[in-house]
Amino acid sequence: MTELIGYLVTGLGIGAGFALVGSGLVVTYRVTRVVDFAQGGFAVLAAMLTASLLSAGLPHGAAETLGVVAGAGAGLLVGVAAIGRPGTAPGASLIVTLGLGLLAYAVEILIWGDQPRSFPGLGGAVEIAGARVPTHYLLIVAVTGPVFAALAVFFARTDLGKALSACASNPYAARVVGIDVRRMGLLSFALGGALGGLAGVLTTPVQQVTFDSDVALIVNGFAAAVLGGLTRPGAALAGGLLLGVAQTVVAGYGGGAYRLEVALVVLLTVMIAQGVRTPPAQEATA
Amino acid sequence: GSTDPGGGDDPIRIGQIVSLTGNYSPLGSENQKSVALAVDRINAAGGIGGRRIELTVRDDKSAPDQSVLAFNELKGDSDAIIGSPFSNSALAVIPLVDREEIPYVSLTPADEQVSPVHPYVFVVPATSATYARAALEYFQATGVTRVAVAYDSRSSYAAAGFNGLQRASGEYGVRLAPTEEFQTGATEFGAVFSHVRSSDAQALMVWATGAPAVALTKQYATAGLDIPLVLTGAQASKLFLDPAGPAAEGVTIAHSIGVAGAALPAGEQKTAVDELTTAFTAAHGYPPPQFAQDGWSGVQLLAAAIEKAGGTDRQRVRDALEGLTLTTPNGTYRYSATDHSGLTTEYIAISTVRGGAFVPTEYSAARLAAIGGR
Amino acid sequence: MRTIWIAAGLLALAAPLLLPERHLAVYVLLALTAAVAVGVSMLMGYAGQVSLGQASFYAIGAYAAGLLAVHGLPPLVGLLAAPLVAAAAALLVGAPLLRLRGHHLAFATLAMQLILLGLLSRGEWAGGAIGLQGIPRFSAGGAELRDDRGYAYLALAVLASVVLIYRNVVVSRVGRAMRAAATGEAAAAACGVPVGRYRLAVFALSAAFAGLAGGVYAFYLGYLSPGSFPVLLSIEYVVMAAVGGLGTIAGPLVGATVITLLVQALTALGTQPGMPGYAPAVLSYAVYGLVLVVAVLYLPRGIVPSIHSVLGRGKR
Amino acid sequence: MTAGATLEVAGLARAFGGVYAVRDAGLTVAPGELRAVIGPNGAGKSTLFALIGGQLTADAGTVRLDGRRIDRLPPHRRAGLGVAVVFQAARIFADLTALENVMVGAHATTSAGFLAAALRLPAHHRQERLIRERAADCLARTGLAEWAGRPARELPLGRQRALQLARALCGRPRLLLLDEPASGLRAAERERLAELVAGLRSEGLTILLVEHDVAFVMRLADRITVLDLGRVIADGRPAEVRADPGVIGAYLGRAAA
Amino acid sequence: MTVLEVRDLTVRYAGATALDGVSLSVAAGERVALIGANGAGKTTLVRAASGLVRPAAGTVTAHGRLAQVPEGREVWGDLSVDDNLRLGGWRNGRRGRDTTAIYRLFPALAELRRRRAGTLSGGQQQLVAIGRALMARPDVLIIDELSLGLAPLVVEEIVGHLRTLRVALLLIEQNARLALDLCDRGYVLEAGRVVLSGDAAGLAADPRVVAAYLGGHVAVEP
Ligand SMILES: Nc1ncnc2c1ncn2[C@@H]1O[C@H](COP(=O)(O)OP(=O)(O)OP(=O)(O)O)[C@@H](O)[C@H]1O
Ligand SMILES: Nc1ncnc2c1ncn2[C@@H]1O[C@H](COP(=O)(O)OP(=O)(O)OP(=O)(O)O)[C@@H](O)[C@H]1O
Ligand SMILES: CC(C)C[C@H](N)C(=O)O
Ligand SMILES: [Mg+2]
Ligand SMILES: [Mg+2]
Repeated sequence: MTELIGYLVTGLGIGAGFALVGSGLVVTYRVTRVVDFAQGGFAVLAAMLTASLLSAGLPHGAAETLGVVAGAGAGLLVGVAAIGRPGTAPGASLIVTLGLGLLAYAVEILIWGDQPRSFPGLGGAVEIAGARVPTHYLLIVAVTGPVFAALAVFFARTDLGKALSACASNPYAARVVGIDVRRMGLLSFALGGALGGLAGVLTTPVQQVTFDSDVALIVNGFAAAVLGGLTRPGAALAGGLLLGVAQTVVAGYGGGAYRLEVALVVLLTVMIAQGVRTPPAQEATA
Repeated sequence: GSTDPGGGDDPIRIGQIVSLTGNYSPLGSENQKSVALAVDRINAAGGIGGRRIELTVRDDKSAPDQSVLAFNELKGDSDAIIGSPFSNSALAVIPLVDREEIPYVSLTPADEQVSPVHPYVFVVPATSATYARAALEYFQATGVTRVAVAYDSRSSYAAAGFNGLQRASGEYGVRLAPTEEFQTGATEFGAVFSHVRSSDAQALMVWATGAPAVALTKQYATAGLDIPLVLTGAQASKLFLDPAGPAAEGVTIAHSIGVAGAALPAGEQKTAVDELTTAFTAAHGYPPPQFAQDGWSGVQLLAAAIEKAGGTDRQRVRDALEGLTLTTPNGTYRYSATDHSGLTTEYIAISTVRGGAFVPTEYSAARLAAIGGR
Repeated sequence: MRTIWIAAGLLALAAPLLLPERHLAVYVLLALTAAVAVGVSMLMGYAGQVSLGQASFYAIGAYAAGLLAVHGLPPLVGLLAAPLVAAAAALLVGAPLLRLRGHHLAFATLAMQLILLGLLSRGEWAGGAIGLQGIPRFSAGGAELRDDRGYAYLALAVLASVVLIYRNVVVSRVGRAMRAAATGEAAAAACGVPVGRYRLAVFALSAAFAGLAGGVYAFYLGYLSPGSFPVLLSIEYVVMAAVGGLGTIAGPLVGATVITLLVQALTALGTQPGMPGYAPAVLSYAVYGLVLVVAVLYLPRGIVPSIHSVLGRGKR
Repeated sequence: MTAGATLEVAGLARAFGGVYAVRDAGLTVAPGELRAVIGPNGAGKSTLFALIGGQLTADAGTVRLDGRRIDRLPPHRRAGLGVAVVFQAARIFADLTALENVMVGAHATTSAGFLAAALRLPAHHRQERLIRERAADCLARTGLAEWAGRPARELPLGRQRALQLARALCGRPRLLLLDEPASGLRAAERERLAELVAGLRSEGLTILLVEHDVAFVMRLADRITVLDLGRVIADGRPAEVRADPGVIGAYLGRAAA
Repeated sequence: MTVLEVRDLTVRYAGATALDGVSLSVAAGERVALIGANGAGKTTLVRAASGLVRPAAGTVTAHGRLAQVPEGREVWGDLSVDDNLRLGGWRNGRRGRDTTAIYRLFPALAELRRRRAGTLSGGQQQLVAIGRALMARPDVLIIDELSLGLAPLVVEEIVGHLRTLRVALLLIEQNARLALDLCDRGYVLEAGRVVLSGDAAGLAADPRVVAAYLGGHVAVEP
């Protein structure tokens, strides 16, 4: 029982990390229909920068914040390239983000080299119902919760959030009513960059970053986000947590070698079950 | 390939297949730096038998088929080839090495390269099985009989190491339990720790390369387990120490003796280590990691064999390698017709990390003191 | 148009004789890559399905051929089995996965590949993480293919048959139906197109293409491991198809060629003597990345359609 | 053309999130009859069509074609039995040419498969010729011959609607469902459409027509069924329906006056 | 005062000329009909007027706020009816996004306010599109296909509303008789050129218009 609680809590911790990476994807996709494959790169960039700033003597908090801001800035730059040219199709933009992700490798290697880095987070462990959980996971959960709540409120309750969603739902109509679709898109890229940066800054202390860590980040983030069709932050959170908990529980009961596979199968099953409820040929009739 | 046994002005052409991009680039870049460094030094000292070494480098992008491409490009005009740090890349070219009959010095430890013996393939790092045996010797000597093992089931290095432990543990009276598998991408190891906690294991040995080893170490520090954490040569460098930070303090690591050069008695072995350490530190500003020792040693082995063969005739170089005894920073190699890996457990030291440095354990300190070289 | 195809065909036929031996490996791998990219292009450009896991079928074909050959069956049997096993695997996983659409499907195929890699690296029967060694060279009727030239022609034959089938299918009744279903599933179904079955059939056909190429790969390399089929490989196929131009026959061929040769050139350049240590990485990432960005922004529909419109014939 | 089919719909119901879009709807259409279905926006007309065409499945009730139950069949099987649909929104295959769009319409009545295509078997060539001829006929019949080679996305709205009809006809249907075929058409096109529909009916095809252009409906329909809130509220000859006060109040308004 | 002025407008799509030197104007409070066969270029004109396609030549000048009901409705299927309406007032700032007036105008929409617009029937969506355009509180309202998919009763109602609104209107409508009845002036577009223009009554009586546009179509019988 104690063990199970331990697995659940740590599962929520790593799941929250996945969800956070996914949230950046969701925000950008929801507004532009572009899957931003540079998303993992924002996390890497923010983490690398934070590590450098910390070792240069900047206090915690300030360094992390600057990392996140850098993520937002990088997001904006990627956005300019990916959707700045009018008429770039989402598929083409996706490849642009892929290309920029590679370009980022070069920049990161030039600045930070190809060796792994990390920086300390919250140290120590706490006991929860007898289970030891590294404290840092609780920090990840504690940040992720409010971030997702804020995202949900932002998209569901504010006109700006709705206008952002309208851009992807029907860009033509958005332009008709005077929404600047390109500006909104850039905003979403910046926001996505910030969220990606936050993910990197929060998860690195329990792991490490290398310039190419973005691949693992994006795979997990994509897995989390896709559960809600890449458009629903809430579903991305659910997806991330499901993925995280499935992994720790599977590992806990002896399937460490297959933890990712089992988690993916669980996620796929949920998705297929969802998909079956809305059969393809039965779209809206109007 | 054409060879010129007589010497003359023809350069000696060595090809290097190395992972400069992709997953294994952190290893490959160290390989490459040290190979280049060794070559430069030999050339600066007048080459081998008056012939300069000309190095041609090809990136395998951490991918086996790219390694084959690189091999095909190099084989025509190379007298010998130094191989990739990625085991899969190395294994992919071995059939080609067999066919082309070109001396091939591998910088990755997978046992499959040397058992069975391939006539032209020689391995530089101690193999995974050798590491496993060295760890078992250490456990036996320190009275540890129950060892928990966790390994990255996706890494061929780790899988081979685990197999090596399993095969030999009986000989050393060590019981392996629990045995845990994880994946290269794993970021959280609570389950491993919780299984170990509820066992009677006296040590936890972990086989992994790169990211998972760092994450595991960091979490181990807060896991509240008070048995030693034992890692392998893949962690014997700043590639591990830097990202792991304070969490690495107190961790036990089995590594090549070169990493613990300071503890060696004066002698040929120490000289070999110091030579690399001085040169590498001067060139790159930090002490040579394990992967740099491998690259450097690889060049030295080849150079010695070419010298001994009196030229670059491929078969004669191969024969020379097979009979070679040479001390490099990694230890004294004794290649033979049946042993193309050359190193024994003698050249693996067991250290603990203290103050960010590898400090030999008592057990190792005694053994190191006995190493002279050759 | 026709003349370009004939010229390209002749060039492909002559190249193995003209190229120096050491460059033939590039030729072989390029032809195999192109064959996989053709399948991806068919899926994406004509059937509207994105696969981020196409390398799994490449791997399945390779392992099928490799395992059969290692266990003593004639290599020819292995090679013929490769596309069949890959297609069968596609049917098996496709039945549930193809209920998904768009990005869900893209993710599902990616997950499929990760799962496959996991199974392979844990499967003793497949050589595990260390891989499958000792695959014999390809032989048929007593003649063994030893040198790269032979493999170059084998790979070319595979590519040619894949392209031919691809073209024939695309411009046929079923091809039209699948293109229709890609833009309007409900309308296609209302026309009598069994959309689900067709999606599955196209998926299996593209898997067969990849599997066949994988079979040749197995014999050519003689060694297989899960690490040889990373997810990035799958993404690269998608990039090749897109850069070459979706919805065209020549697109995947051009895309595969351009990208493979670019990568090769960058590798060669980055490892020139005198380049700084970071040059290979920085060059190949930066230039490859930039070329992708620029190509996509300035040739948004891909190379082949852009050439077409420059030549003033907008039609395929 | 093959003879029209009998359509019998009974007790048909379909709800969305608890609200019925179609509820206990029933109607019988004789072979060769042109039946109009009218009713306010949101009355359930398109939903009814979707239930017949198979785009939606019914919660309750039956749909029979010549006595055979088709309500559980997937849409492509219904198409195979001769049900053709012209959707309310122009659902064309935007990337295909106009000719190709229409050729897809022949799918249900042809059979060359993947193997025939991949290997270019004689069956492939034979059918390809047949399909092409039929499609060209249908294009000509709907006045689209000059657009044959243009990608469908470039056709103006009116032409896209015509293209949907041509595509439906290419499948040689026995029951044709037309959902607002005249919307967006100008007088001249509307006239041409009316003549075409009248022609199809005189060939014996069974037709179900939804249309808000009352004049168009009155002129063409043999009988009219009126839906409101998912139920049939009236059914009869055009003149009867037009005079029905319930229908006037719910739908026709001044148009009936 | 002119609120919309189109001068010598030429628009081309990939080579084909859709509009060829079209000029027209709409004065404040005036209702203007734009009549033309399918494919004449009416929608193209609307797109150019709202800056959604770039003209090859000519100018469009709007004095004041311009809103449009696009052809094909173009609602946001994923958003609720209420959100669709609110965003219609995007340019007006927060306070300009109150939707109550629209629900008063179209009570049918009030019941649907929480529904996702994508699930509405065709006619219901058309109401949303009109309501959304009115939310902008425009000086000129362009409607591309007013009655498309609407039940006769609803058309009647909307036309009634439009008569009372004091907004300038550029109306494209399949039912030319209805359009000319509602509007003050009209233009006839053929193959991308204005071939006739004048006051509505005059056009309705012009034999060329009667023959080509008023002929068969008698949706609203007098
Ligand atoms: N997918 C759906 N989800 C929820 N409600 C739906 C869905 N499809 C249709 N409806 C509702 O069902 C009712 C009937 O819709 P339907 O499209 O059948 O109307 P209709 O009679 O064709 O109207 P119109 O004349 O405006 O086209 C409407 O209230 C509509 O909003
Ligand atoms: N995206 C496009 N690409 C190419 N041609 C186009 C495009 N859109 C419209 N056209 C062409 O421009 C011309 C004018 O089209 P437009 O849609 O403006 O006509 P319309 O008068 O609105 O017709 P309708 O009454 O059918 O709505 C048509 O010939 C059409 O084929
Ligand atoms: C760290 C190294 C010893 C790892 C090894 N080269 C491998 O291929 O996995
Ligand atoms: Mg309808
Ligand atoms: Mg129009």
